[in-house]
Amino acid sequence: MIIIITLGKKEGSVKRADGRAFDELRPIKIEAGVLERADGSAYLEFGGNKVLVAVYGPREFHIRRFQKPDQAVVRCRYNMAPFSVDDRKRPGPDRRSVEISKITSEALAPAVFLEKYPRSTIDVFIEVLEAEGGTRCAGITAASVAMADAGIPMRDMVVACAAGKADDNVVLDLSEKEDKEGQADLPVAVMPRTGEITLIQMDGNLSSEEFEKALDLALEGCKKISEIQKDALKTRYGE
Amino acid sequence: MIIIITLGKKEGSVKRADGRAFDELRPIKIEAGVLERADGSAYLEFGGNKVLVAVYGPREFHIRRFQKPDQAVVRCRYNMAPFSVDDRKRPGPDRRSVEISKITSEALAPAVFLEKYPRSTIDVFIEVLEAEGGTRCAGITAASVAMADAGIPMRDMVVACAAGKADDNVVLDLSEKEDKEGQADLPVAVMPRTGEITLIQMDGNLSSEEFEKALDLALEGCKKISEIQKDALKTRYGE
Amino acid sequence: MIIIITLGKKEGSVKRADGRAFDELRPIKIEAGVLERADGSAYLEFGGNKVLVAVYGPREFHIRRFQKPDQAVVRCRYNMAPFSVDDRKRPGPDRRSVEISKITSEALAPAVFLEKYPRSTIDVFIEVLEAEGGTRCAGITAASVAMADAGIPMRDMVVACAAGKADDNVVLDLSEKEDKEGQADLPVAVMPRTGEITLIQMDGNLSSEEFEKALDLALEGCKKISEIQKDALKTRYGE
Amino acid sequence: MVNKMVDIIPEITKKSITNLINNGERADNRALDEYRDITLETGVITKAEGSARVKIGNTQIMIGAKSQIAEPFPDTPKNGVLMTNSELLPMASPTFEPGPPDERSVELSRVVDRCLREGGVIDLEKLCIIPGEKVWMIFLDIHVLDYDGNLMDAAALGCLAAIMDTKIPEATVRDGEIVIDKEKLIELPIKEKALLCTFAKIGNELVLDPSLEEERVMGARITVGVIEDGSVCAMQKGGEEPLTKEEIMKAIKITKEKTDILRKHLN
Amino acid sequence: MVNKMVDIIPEITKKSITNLINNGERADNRALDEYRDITLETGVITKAEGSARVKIGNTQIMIGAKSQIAEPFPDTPKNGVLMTNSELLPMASPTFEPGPPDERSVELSRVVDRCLREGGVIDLEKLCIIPGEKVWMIFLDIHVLDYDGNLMDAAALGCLAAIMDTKIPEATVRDGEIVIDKEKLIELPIKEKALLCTFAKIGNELVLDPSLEEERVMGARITVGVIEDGSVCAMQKGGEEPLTKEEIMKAIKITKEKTDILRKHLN
Amino acid sequence: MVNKMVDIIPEITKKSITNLINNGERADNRALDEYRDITLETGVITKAEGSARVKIGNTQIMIGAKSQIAEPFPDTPKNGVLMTNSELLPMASPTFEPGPPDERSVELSRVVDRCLREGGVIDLEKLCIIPGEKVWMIFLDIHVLDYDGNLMDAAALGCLAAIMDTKIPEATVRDGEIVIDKEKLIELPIKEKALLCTFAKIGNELVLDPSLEEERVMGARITVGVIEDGSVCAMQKGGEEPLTKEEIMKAIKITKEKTDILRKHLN
Repeated sequence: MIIIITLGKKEGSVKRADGRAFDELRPIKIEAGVLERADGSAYLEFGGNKVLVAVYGPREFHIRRFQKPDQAVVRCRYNMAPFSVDDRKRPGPDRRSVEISKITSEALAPAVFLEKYPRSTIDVFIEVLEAEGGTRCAGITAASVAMADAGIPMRDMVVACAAGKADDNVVLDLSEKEDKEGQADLPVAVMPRTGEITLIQMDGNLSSEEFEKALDLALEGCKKISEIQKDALKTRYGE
Repeated sequence: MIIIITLGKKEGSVKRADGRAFDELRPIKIEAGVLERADGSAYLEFGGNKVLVAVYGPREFHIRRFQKPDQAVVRCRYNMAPFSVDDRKRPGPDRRSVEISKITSEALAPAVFLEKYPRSTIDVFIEVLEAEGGTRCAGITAASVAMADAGIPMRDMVVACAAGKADDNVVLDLSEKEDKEGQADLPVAVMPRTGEITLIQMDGNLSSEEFEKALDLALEGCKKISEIQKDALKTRYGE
Repeated sequence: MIIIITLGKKEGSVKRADGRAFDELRPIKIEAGVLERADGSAYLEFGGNKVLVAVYGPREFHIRRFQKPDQAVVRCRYNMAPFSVDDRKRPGPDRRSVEISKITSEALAPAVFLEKYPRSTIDVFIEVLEAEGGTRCAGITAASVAMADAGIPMRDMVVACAAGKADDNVVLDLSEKEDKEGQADLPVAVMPRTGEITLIQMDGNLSSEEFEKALDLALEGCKKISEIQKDALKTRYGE
Repeated sequence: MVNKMVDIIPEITKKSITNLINNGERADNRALDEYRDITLETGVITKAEGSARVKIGNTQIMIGAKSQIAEPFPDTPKNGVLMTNSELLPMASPTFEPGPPDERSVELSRVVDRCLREGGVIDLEKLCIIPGEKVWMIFLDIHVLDYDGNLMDAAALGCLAAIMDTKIPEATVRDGEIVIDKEKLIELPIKEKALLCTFAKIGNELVLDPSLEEERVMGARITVGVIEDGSVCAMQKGGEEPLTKEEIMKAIKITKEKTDILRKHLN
Repeated sequence: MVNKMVDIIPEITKKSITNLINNGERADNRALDEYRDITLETGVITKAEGSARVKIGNTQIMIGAKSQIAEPFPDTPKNGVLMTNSELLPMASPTFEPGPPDERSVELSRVVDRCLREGGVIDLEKLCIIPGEKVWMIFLDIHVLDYDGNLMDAAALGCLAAIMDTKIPEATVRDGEIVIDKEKLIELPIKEKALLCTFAKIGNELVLDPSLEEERVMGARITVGVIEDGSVCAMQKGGEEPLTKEEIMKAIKITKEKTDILRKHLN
Repeated sequence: MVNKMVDIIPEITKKSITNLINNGERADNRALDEYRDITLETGVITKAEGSARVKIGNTQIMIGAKSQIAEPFPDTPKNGVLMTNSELLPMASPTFEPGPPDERSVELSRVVDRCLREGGVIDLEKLCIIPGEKVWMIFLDIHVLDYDGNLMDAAALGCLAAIMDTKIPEATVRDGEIVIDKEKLIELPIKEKALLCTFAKIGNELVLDPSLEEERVMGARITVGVIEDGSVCAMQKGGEEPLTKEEIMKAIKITKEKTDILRKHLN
C-alpha cells in the first residue's frame, strides 16, 4: 500500500548540500485512502515533509449566502500541527496559512468539474504533520490524490513542485535549508495533461532567464511526481 | 425567606482544619426567587461560596440547526465573577469554566422532562460571586432550585456535593484549603429519589475502598442538602 | 471643489495657545462626493483633523433578526487609521471607538426619515485619517454631508462642535493640546433648523453657569459649521 | 459597528405610558423626579477588597474592587490607575447575550468611569508607590445581575460605595524594594463623591430613574454626573430622539438636588 | 455556553444496537469488555521531541511533545509544567468544525491532563532548572486525525507513549546561567503509568471502548483513570443519562484489569 | 478556511467585456497594456513618519509609515523589521466587511510585503541599533479607501512612495543607552525600487491594471514584481483558471517595461 520512490541521480552536475543533483527530487511516497471518516484521503511523505489530507464533499454548503448557484466551491484549510516545526507553533490560523489556504483552493479548483455540483462545497483539509520545506506543494499534490480517492470528477490531477535558486544555481525542489538560505523560491502547480499552470508564486531574485529555467525545472518535477500520484491510486484501486 | 442551617457535628471522630467532623457539611443557605427578570432564580451560600443562578426557558432556540426536533436542550453557562477569587479573574470563559458548563448541563438534563419542549432551550446561568472550594456542586444545587422556581417540570431535583481525601482521611465537602492541599476530590450529583448519579468526576488518588467510601459520603451529603433545597422552595411557595 | 475657510478673529478677548479667540473655530474644509464606490461620501479637514466618510444605503439589512420592521437602522463605524495618531494604533475597534460609534449613530438618526425604509440599514463608515482633537464632532459633521451626498432624505443636516474649558476659560473647539490639558470638554451635535440636540457628552468640571456658556458657544460654533456643510453640497451639486 | 437586537414594543403600551407621563403620572405611582427604592449593602464579597450590592427597584448590580500593583500610564507616571469594567450578564435580561462586552456594556462602564475619574473620586496621586514605575491599579468590576432599567445610576452609586468600602494593603518602599503589609489595610484616598442621575424623555417630559418599561418606550436618555459642589463632571445623551437645551439644563438642576440626598445616605 | 451540532440517529439503529448489547453482543462481534485492535507507533515525528500515533479501531490520533523553558506557576515554584492541548481537526469528522477548541475538545484535553497529572506520570520536580525562575514546560498536542469513537482512551494511551518517547536536552546551571546541551538528550523522569478506560452505557450494559456508532446511541459515558497499583486517579462522567453506583464500581474493576494488560504493551 | 461572499455577474456583461478584449479593446478605451491615470501624493499625514495617497483610476489607497524601537527577530539579529498590514475598509466596497483581515486582505499585504522585502527596498541592516537587542521596526499600514480594481499595484506603488517619504529620528548609542534625537530626522536607507504589475486573464488576453469590472469577469490574475535591473522579485497567481507558461513570460516582459516608466515618476 505504500510506495517508496527514491528518484535516482542523473548527471554528475551540481552537487547540493544534501547530495542531490540540481534536478533531483527528494524521496516521495504517497498512500491513498488512509482515513475512515473522510470521503477521500491521502498521506504523503516528501523528504522530511509529512502531510495528511482529508476531503469531504461535494456536500451541501450550509451557509446560503456563500453558495454559488451554478457550481461547487473548493474550500481548503492548510494547517500546521503544533509539533510539525522546530519551535512549537501555536494552534490556529496565522497569516501565512490563510494565504496558502487561499492559493491552494485556487490551485485545485481548475481541475474539478465544479459545474456538476451547484450550491455545494468540496472541503479539503491539509494537515502538515511535519514540515521540512515545500509543504504547500506537498499539500496540493496530496490533496489531488485525496480528491480522486473521494471520487470527485476531475479533468486532471493537479500536481505541485517548487524550483528555486540556491548557492547561485537553479535547482529543483528546495530543501528546508535551501529554502531558508537560498536566493529564490518558485512553487508551481500544474495540470499535467495540458501543462497549464494553476498556481505560481515567487519570491527572491531571478533574472528572466533564471526564472524560465526554474519554471521549466519545476514543470519537469511535476511530471515525475504526477506518475507517483497515479501509482498511489493504482495501488489502492487497481489498474 | 432565608434559611441558615449549620449542620451539627456528629461523632467526635476526625477533626479537620476548620473544626468540622469528617462527615460534616459547611453551613448552607438557599433562597429561591431572588431575581425579577429571570424565569426562575436561586441564591446559595455554602461555606464561603456565594452562587447566584438564573434560569430562562423553556424558550425557542433561535438557532435552527442547534434545535433538537424531539426535545429541549439544557444549556448551562458557569461563570466566575472577576472579584470572586483572590487574584482578579479576567472576564470571559476559560477552559475550566467551559468544561464545568458542559458537565453541569449533563448533570441537570436527566431530571428534566425534556421531551415536553421540542425545539426549545432551557438556559441556566450560574454566577459564582465568591468562590471557596466546591463551586461546581454549589452551582448545580442552586440551579435545580432555580429550575423548580421557573416551573420547569422535573422528575427530581438534582443535588450535588463533593467528598475527597485530605490529611489521609476521607472527608465530606472539601474546603478551599482541603481542595488545594488535599489528595483527592470527588464531586457528585444525584437525583435523590432514585440515587442515580448524574455527575461524577474525580482527580487525585483513591484506592477502590477509599473511592467507595468517598462516594457513599458524597451521596449522604447530597441527601442532607436535598432537604435544604426543598425547604427553600417551601419557604417561597408554601407547603 | 474644495472650500477653505479660516474664520476670522472677533473680539480681542482671550488669546489661546494657538492664537485663536475664545469663540474661534479652527480652519475647516469639506468636500462632498470624494469616493467612487460608496453611495455618498465626504472628506473633511478641521484643524489638523482629516476625516473621510462613506455612506452605503439605504440597503437591505441582511441579518433578519436585527431588522426593524417599520424603519431603517443607522449603523456607524468610527475607526481610527493606525497612522492617525502619534503612537501607532492597533487596527480594530477598541472601547473608545465602540462608544463613539454608538453615540454617532444616535446623533445622526434623528435627522433621517427612517420610516421610509423599513427593514433597511444605512451604513456610515467614518475613517479618521489624522487626529488632532475633536474627531467625533468632525466625523458627525462629515457624515451628514456624506448622507446628503448619498441622497438620503433628511429633515435637517446634523452638525457637531465641541466647547470646553482650558486655562480657566470657556472656549470653543478645543485643540488637541487644550483637550488633553484642559478642564472640560463638551461635544455637541444639533439639528440647526430647530436647535435640537442629538448628541451631548461632557467630561471634566464645569459649574452650571460655565456649562451653559460652553453649550451656547458650541451651538454657535455648530451654526457656523453648518454653513460650510451647505457650501460643500452647493459646490458639488450647484445651488 | 454593532448589531442590536430589536426590541419591539406594542404601540398601545407606548401610548399608555406616554399619556400617563404627559399627565405627570407614572405606572408605578412615582413622581416624575422620584427614584424607586434604593438598597445598598457593602462588604458583601469577602475576597474582594471592596464590594457593594445595589438595588434600585428591581435592578440589581454587584460591584467588586480588586487592587494590584502595576506600571503607571506613560502620560501620568505619578498616578495610580482606575479600571472600570462591566458585564451585562445574560442572567440579568433575555436581551443580554454571553460574549465580549457589546456597545451597551462599553457605554455603561465608560460613562461610570468618566464620572468617577473626572469627578476626582479617588486621589490617584496617593496611589503612586514608585513614580514612573509602580502604582496601585484598582479594578472595579460592575456585575449586572438583574436589569429593570437605569443601570447607569445604580452602577455609579455602587462603584462609589465599593470604593468607599475598599481597603488595600499598605505599600512602602525600603531600599528600592516594595514591601506590602497585608496586615495593615488602609482605605482608598477619597477626594470627592461624584454620582449620576439619569432621565428618560418620554412624551413631553423628563422622568428620573426610568424603569425598564420606561426605557423601552423612551425617545432619549440623558445622564448627568455632579460632584459635591454641584459642578457637572460628566454627561451622556443616549437614544434616537433629540433633546432641547432647556431639558438639559433642567436635568442638571434636578441632578444637583437628588445627588445631594443620595450622597447623605452614603456616609 | 456552547451550542452543539445536533446528531440525529434513526430510532431503528438505536434499537438494533441496544438490543444486541442487551443480549451481550456488539455489532463488530466484540465482547462487552473488549477493546478494538490497538496500534501504537512512537518516534513518528522527527521534529517533535517525543511523538506517538495511536489507533484504536479506526480512531486515529497523533501526539507530539515539545519542550521549552518557561517560568513556573507561582504556587508550584519548584515544579516543571505540563500543558495538554487537543484539536478535534475537521478532517477527523464531518461534525468537527474549524475554530477554537469547543467543549468536547476542552473536555478531552482536560480529562487526559488530569489523568497524567493526578496519576503522577511525570516527576515534575525533576523538571525544575532554577526554583521559582526557570523550569521545563512540556507541551503535549493531541491531534485527532480520524474519529471513530473513544477519543479519551486513545489520547491517554498516546500521550503516555509520547511522554515515554520524549527526550529533552540537558539543562544545567553554571554561574547563574542556564546551559542547554542539545547533544545530550535525556528521557523525561517518569514515575507512573496512568491510563484511561471509557465505557458507554447502552441499554442495561456498560460496554468498553465504544465505537462511534455506539457513542451516538449511548445514554451515558464513564471514563476511569487508574495507576499501576490500581488506585483511581481520574474519573469523568458524560452524557445525559444517569449511572448507578454499581455501574461505576464495575467500571473501576474492569479498568484495573484492562489497563494492566495495556500497560504491559507499553514497555 | 474562509468563506467568500459570492459576486454574481450577469453572463451578458461577462461576454461583452470578453468580446471587446478578444478584439484588443477595453471598455474604458485603454490599450491592453495601459494603466489608468495614476496620482500620487506623499506627506499627506503629518502624524505619520511617511505617507502616501495613491490613486489608480478610481482605486484609492492611503499608506502611513510609523517607526518604533523593537527587538529583532531571533534569526536576523542585525536587521531592522518591516511590518506590512492592510485593511480593506468597508467604506471601500460593499463586499468588504468590518472585522479581522480576511484572505484577500492577507494576500494583498503579504504579496506587497514580499515585493518590498525580497526586492530589497530597505537596507534593513542599517536599521539595527544594538545587534540582537534593539532595531527599528517600520510599520506600513495600507488603508484601502476606494476599491475599483487592482489593489496590488496601487498598494506597492504607495508603499514604495511612503517609504521614500519616511523620516525617522536618529538613534545613537551612548554608554549602552539609546539616545533618540527627534530633532534630527533621517531618511530610510533605500537600496532598491521594487514595484508590482498585475494582469487579468480575460478571454484569450492578458490585460494590465484590471478595473473592478474586469476583475469581476477575469479567469485568472497574475502579479509580477521586478526591481530596477529587471530581475523578478515576486510573483503571485490568483483566480480559478489556469495560465500558460507563455502568458507568464509575457507578463514578466511587460512588467519590466511598465515599471521602468513608473519608477521614473517616483524620483
